[in-house]
Amino acid sequence: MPRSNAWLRRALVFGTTFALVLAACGGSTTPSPTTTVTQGPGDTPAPTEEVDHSGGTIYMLTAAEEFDDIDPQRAYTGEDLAFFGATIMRSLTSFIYDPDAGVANTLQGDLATDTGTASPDATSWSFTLRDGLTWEDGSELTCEDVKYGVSRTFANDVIVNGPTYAVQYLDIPSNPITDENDPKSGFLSAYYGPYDGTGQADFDKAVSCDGKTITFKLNQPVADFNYTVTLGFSPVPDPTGHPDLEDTVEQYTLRPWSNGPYKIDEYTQGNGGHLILVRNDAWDPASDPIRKAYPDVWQVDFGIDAKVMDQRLIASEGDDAFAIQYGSIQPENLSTIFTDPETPNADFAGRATSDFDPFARYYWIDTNKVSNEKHRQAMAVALDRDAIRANLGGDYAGALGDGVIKPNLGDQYAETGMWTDLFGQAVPDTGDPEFAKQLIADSGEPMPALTWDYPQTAVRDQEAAILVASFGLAGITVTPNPIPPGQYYGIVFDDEAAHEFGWAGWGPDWPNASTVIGPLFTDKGGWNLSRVHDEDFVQGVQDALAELNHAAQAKMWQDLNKLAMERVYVIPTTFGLSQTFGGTKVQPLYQWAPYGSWPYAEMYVTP
Amino acid sequence: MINVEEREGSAEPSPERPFLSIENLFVSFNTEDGVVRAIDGVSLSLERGRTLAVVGESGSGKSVTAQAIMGLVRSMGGHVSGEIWLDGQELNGLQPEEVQALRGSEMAMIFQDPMSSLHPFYRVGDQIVEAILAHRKIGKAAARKETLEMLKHVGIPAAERRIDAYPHQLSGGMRQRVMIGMALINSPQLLIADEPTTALDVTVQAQILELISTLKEEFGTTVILITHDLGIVADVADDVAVMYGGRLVEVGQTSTIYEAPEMPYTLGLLSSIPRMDRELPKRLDPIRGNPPSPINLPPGCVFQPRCNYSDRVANGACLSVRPELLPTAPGHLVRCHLPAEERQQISADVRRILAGAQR
Amino acid sequence: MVGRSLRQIVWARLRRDRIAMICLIILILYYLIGIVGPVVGPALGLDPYAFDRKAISNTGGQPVLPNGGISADHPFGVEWGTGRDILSQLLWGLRISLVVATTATLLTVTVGVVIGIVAGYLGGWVDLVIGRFMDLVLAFPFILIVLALSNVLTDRITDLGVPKGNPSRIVYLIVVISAFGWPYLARIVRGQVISLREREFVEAAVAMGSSRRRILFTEILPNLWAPIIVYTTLLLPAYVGFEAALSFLGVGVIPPDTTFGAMLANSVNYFTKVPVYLFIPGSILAILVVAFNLLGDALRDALDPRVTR
Amino acid sequence: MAGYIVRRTLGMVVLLVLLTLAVFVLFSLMPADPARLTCGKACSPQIIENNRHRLELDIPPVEQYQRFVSGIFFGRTYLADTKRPLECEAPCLGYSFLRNQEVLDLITKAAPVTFWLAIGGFVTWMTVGLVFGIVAALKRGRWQDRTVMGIALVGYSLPSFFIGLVLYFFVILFLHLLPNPQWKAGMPFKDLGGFVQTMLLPWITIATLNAAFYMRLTRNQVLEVFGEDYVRTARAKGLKERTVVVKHALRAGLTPIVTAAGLDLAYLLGGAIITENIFNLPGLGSLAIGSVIASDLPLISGITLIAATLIIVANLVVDLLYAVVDPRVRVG
Repeated sequence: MPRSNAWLRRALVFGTTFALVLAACGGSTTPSPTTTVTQGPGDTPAPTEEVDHSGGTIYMLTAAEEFDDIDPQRAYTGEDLAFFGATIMRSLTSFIYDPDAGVANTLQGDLATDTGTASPDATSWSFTLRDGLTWEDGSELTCEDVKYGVSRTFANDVIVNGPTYAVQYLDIPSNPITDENDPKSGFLSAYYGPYDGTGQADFDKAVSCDGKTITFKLNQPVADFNYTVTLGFSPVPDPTGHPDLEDTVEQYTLRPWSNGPYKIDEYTQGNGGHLILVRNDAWDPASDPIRKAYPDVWQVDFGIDAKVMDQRLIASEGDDAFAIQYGSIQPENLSTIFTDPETPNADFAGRATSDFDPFARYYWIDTNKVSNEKHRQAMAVALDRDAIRANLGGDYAGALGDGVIKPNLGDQYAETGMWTDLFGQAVPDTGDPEFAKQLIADSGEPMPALTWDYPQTAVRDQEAAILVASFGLAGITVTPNPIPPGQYYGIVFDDEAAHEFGWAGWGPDWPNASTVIGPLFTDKGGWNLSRVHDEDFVQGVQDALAELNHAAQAKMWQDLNKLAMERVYVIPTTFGLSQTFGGTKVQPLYQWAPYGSWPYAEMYVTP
Repeated sequence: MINVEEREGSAEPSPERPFLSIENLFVSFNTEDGVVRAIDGVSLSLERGRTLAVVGESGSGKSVTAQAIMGLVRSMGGHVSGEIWLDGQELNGLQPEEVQALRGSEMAMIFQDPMSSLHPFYRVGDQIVEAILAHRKIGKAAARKETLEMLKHVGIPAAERRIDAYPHQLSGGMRQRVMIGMALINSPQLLIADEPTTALDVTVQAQILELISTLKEEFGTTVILITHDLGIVADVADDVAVMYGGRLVEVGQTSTIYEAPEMPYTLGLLSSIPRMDRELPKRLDPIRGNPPSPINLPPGCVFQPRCNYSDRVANGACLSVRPELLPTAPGHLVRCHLPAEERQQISADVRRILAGAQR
Repeated sequence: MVGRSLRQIVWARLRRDRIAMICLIILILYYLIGIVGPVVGPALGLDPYAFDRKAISNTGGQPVLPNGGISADHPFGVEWGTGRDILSQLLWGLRISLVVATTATLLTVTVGVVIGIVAGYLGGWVDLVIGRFMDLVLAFPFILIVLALSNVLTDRITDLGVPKGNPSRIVYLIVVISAFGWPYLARIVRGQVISLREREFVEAAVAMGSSRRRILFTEILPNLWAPIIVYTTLLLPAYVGFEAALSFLGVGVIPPDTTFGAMLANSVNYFTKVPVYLFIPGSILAILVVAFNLLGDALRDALDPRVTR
Repeated sequence: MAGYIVRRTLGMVVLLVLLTLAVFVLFSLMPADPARLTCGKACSPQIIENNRHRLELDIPPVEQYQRFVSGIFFGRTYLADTKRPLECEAPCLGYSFLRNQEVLDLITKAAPVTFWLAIGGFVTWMTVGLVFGIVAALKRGRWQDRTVMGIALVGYSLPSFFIGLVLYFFVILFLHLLPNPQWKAGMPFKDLGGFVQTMLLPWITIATLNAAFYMRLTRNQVLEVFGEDYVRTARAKGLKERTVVVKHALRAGLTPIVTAAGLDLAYLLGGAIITENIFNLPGLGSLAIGSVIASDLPLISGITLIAATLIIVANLVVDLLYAVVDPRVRVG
């Protein structure tokens, strides 16, 4: 999932610091099994003590002006997926709520009774819906609704931004129209989605409903498809089944219909705006073993300056006592709230978390604009990663990264040796200007002048300064190009607008490197900021995806990760910790591993 | 400042005192550049019903003298000392309110620029009415009627319409007529006209002066006419007082000043009167240079730096000794070091040259 | 002749005004520092770009020493997170702020005066057109426009051959600030010209049949420069603050360079932690602006003969 | 007078037409391609084409402008040729495809906040400015004058964003004297107390600079008119000093300030942008910033149009007022 644009969005307005949350650190989390643990409804961990936590309002303070997307098929931002998944958008399967990353990364049935059944060759998956599933108007949530929801992903002319695994995996022919001048050629497959309707038959073949059981036919074996359905496969009321629950297409992202314990009461975007969720009376707890639904109301307050947010939560007065941070602590406040990167101060014990999140942070390098591999290596070598880490909070920012696969992906992670021997000699954390100069010399051509795109925040302005200085030592000239955070991805994905390299963050959509290597380095993946068009590499990814033996697959991901680093498709910066905190009267406050988010489904307010 | 005894002493009007008499008047302003002695010991008196012309270049202190009489100097932040007797009443010692009561009723003033002197926001009629109501308890209607009469009187055509006009809608001459009307509306004893014609076209100037003198006859007003232009004085004024550098330098009856001026400065003023019928001869140039800065006046005779004849005075007295204002003939006072005969000689020569130029 | 003597009087008055003199000296100092600082700075070991890892903590990135790391090497402390020298940043930042404010002021004044005179003196439809145009310019919520157009116009400026990055951005700032600033001065000048046009001496000159240009330059201009100078002294500090506001909104110079505005905006992050960050640039800016304003007042008093103390 | 009103009103209409044109031209050269921005990550040139069509960027600019203007008067329909046309009733300032709402709705929702912010600020700075300015002028050179001018200088010398931030951090976050500003729908009529608590600091922030400016302006104006000839005339008439000051001096002296005030309304949205962002008020300023950051062209131009129109109208009103007070203007 892309790092939330929303979190970055307000940065320009306030030009203030904004700490990034990064991927987890060397082996410090228990490896998460990607093998499916089938889990019954009962097995979810119950709250420790049996008091009733119901009631109250939990406030979420965010610097964002609005949510990127609330539409089930568009939402793709980690924190958003976690929040809406826990409140209004149930998915076929979802993750367990537990402070322990290993447990939390385990799958369980949600709308589905279990985590699904695969055909032996894993090219067909089926899920059976629970009883008593309803929409907020009380009408029944049917298999058709799930199917309709999935179908919307194919209408990529209007349903944008969301995950596209449905298009990638479902067994539907690719779009016959290839003539670039024909707008229709813009559709990702032969099925143009429910609004256009073209290719509906193909879709119906691929996704079929039999009573409460929905079956997906895939174009390739996908061992962990039941993880895939955790995002982008959530149901939307099928117009034929629910005439009064209209799919308003564009506007649907403002007011999606709920099938969870809450529903949208008010949504005002912008500074001073709110999203207010109130109880959805139609929701039947019996149909939902996962969501505790303690508070009566969730209120998200938009456009709150990050530094103000910190101060308010530190004070934790009035309603702020019931508030949680939708973002992360500013570096300058870390030492106030924590004694060291593991332990909060006494005053903040139990309400501040410093933990690993799923996100890798790196600089993508456009391999077309900087085509010379030696040049890219020189860039990697010249960078003073130590200074950058210090700027992000030093130890609080975690350790330095050596790839895009993080240790908390368990056996799929292996050291790439990027900083030890990958380029022929060890590279110090502070960078090695001389070595960089030598690499440039070896390249046989002069180093091009570079421009670094980044979503502007005060901290990243300082990062830019470090970048300029450390590259300067190696004789590489860099011009920083700050971009309003809200526009950042829109611009850097535009081949004309994007420059040589830039900032980015990425986390796996589920604990499998297939959701890292694929998206980042192949066009099909959709997050290919490095503009890698390498047939062999694509083939490698294909092979890895097709590999059903987990161990073998893991090894293949390791190698691809290493290859990518050797060619310096990206410069990994830090495998980081992320720190965030809440008011004195919200519990439980821990970082939920799957999305590096709060455990929304089991949070409550204390008197 | 006047001390108490003198004020008491001046309480009962002394019969022999003329209608207006100024006794060694001093006016000074504190500016960032130092103390400006605008008026330095002026004394003069004026009989009721006569017209005195105070002549001098700008900065000679003539306007300040007028404003001192009107009691306007204090509101401008100036310091006044000396005595001003108007109709047996000493003004300088009065409380601001008392002077205010006299202003516009006992004594009135006409200013140089009628445009800027009339308030741009109010109708001219209302501005005159305001002047009436400031001093007399009569109804608005009556006041307006009176105003209309006055406007007609000062020769404003279609007064019924003009009474509701705004200043900017009137011509310069009209405005000045309005000013005069406003000044005379409470039939004051003393009328001070400060350069009443300077801002007006030459054609209008004559009319305004004409108007002033006729009205003067009518109302029996005493007039002080302040001007820099000796030319307009002849037909209007009975007496002339020439000022220079905050002092009187020559005082006398109009005829005297014209026929037998003795102060070189007065001669200069006379010869610089523009006339249609003559070229100014090369041989005599009117006053050269600029008036002295009131902050640091030259020692000795204030006029000396510009005087053509100071070298004729023995042992350079002009440079060191301040000359006194001394009588040279009955009712004719002159402030000059030159011996009387010498002065009359020079005066005669100059007037011959002027007369010659006339032919 | 008149001009010189007036200038002498003004200068005499200014010299007698102690406050004005102090302000003048302060301002001269600011400009000297702005010009000389970055030149001699490196010789004194000042470098706004060099980051000093030793000066900042490894846990949290805060300066190791108290008060923002004030020390012998860093008299004003170091930047949180990078350890860059604040003093150096101020020196370099001051230069940029001054360049922007001063150039923008000059540009504004030139445009404003010329257009104001044209409108006021020619009058008629020219005045009408210019007047409406000024209304239009003034009607725009300029901060919004400045933000909205910053990227595209900066690129345009770069296309025009101005070096990429900060040079272009600085030019943009100057242009855009002046573009919205001139109408105010133009209005003032226009008013002055119109009132002057009515004055006797101009009428006289016209009567004497002197040419328009002559009247403009000999009669009107000399009487304009007093209000212009005063306005300028008020405009400059306003622009310093305005530039600060813009960089607070993110339309400023880009790293590694910085300005007062950027430093002020960031300093507020550390309000509770390192008040020094806020205090130093804040007071430096305040002094600058106050000095300008006081000098402006003094000048106005000195130029206005009517005013006496 | 009537002629004057007609003339100025016509002038205003012309101005408004020019305005729509200026706004359109200004933003048709905006950097980020809006079609690209709403495209998402899995983007292809074709999708951009589709979006360009949705946003009606695929028609010639002249026609775009026509639709833009006619939309304002007669409303317009987006995507008329698709299955899901979007109706936008008149006055239609456009449709924000990023927020999926009509621009006008967004603006009307935000307007009250800015309105109350502006009114409060305006009243604050005018009263403070005029009162203190007059006092300073009448007490020229005395301690009252010095104090007032001193205050004015301080207010003058710091950028408003700085004052605002410091106020917020110090008064609210540090001393906890006021609760966090939070605008609720229905303010101020609902929850007047909360309204005042929320707006107090914003008002101060937005008023400080102008208050300082108006203190000085007023002071100088008043001193100016005291030197005028007609004030001397008023004295010569023998009017009471009070009458002279109030009726003759002040009325003339303060009139130009009214005009200046009208002009400064122009700056208000600018000030509001900063203030609203600092205090997190959901007003036009915040909306504007948001629209800029997202380069939501329809929204930006909508806001600009509204803001500019308000200012132009305000200017007209002020000029007419001025004409009522100062007869000289009517002819000019």
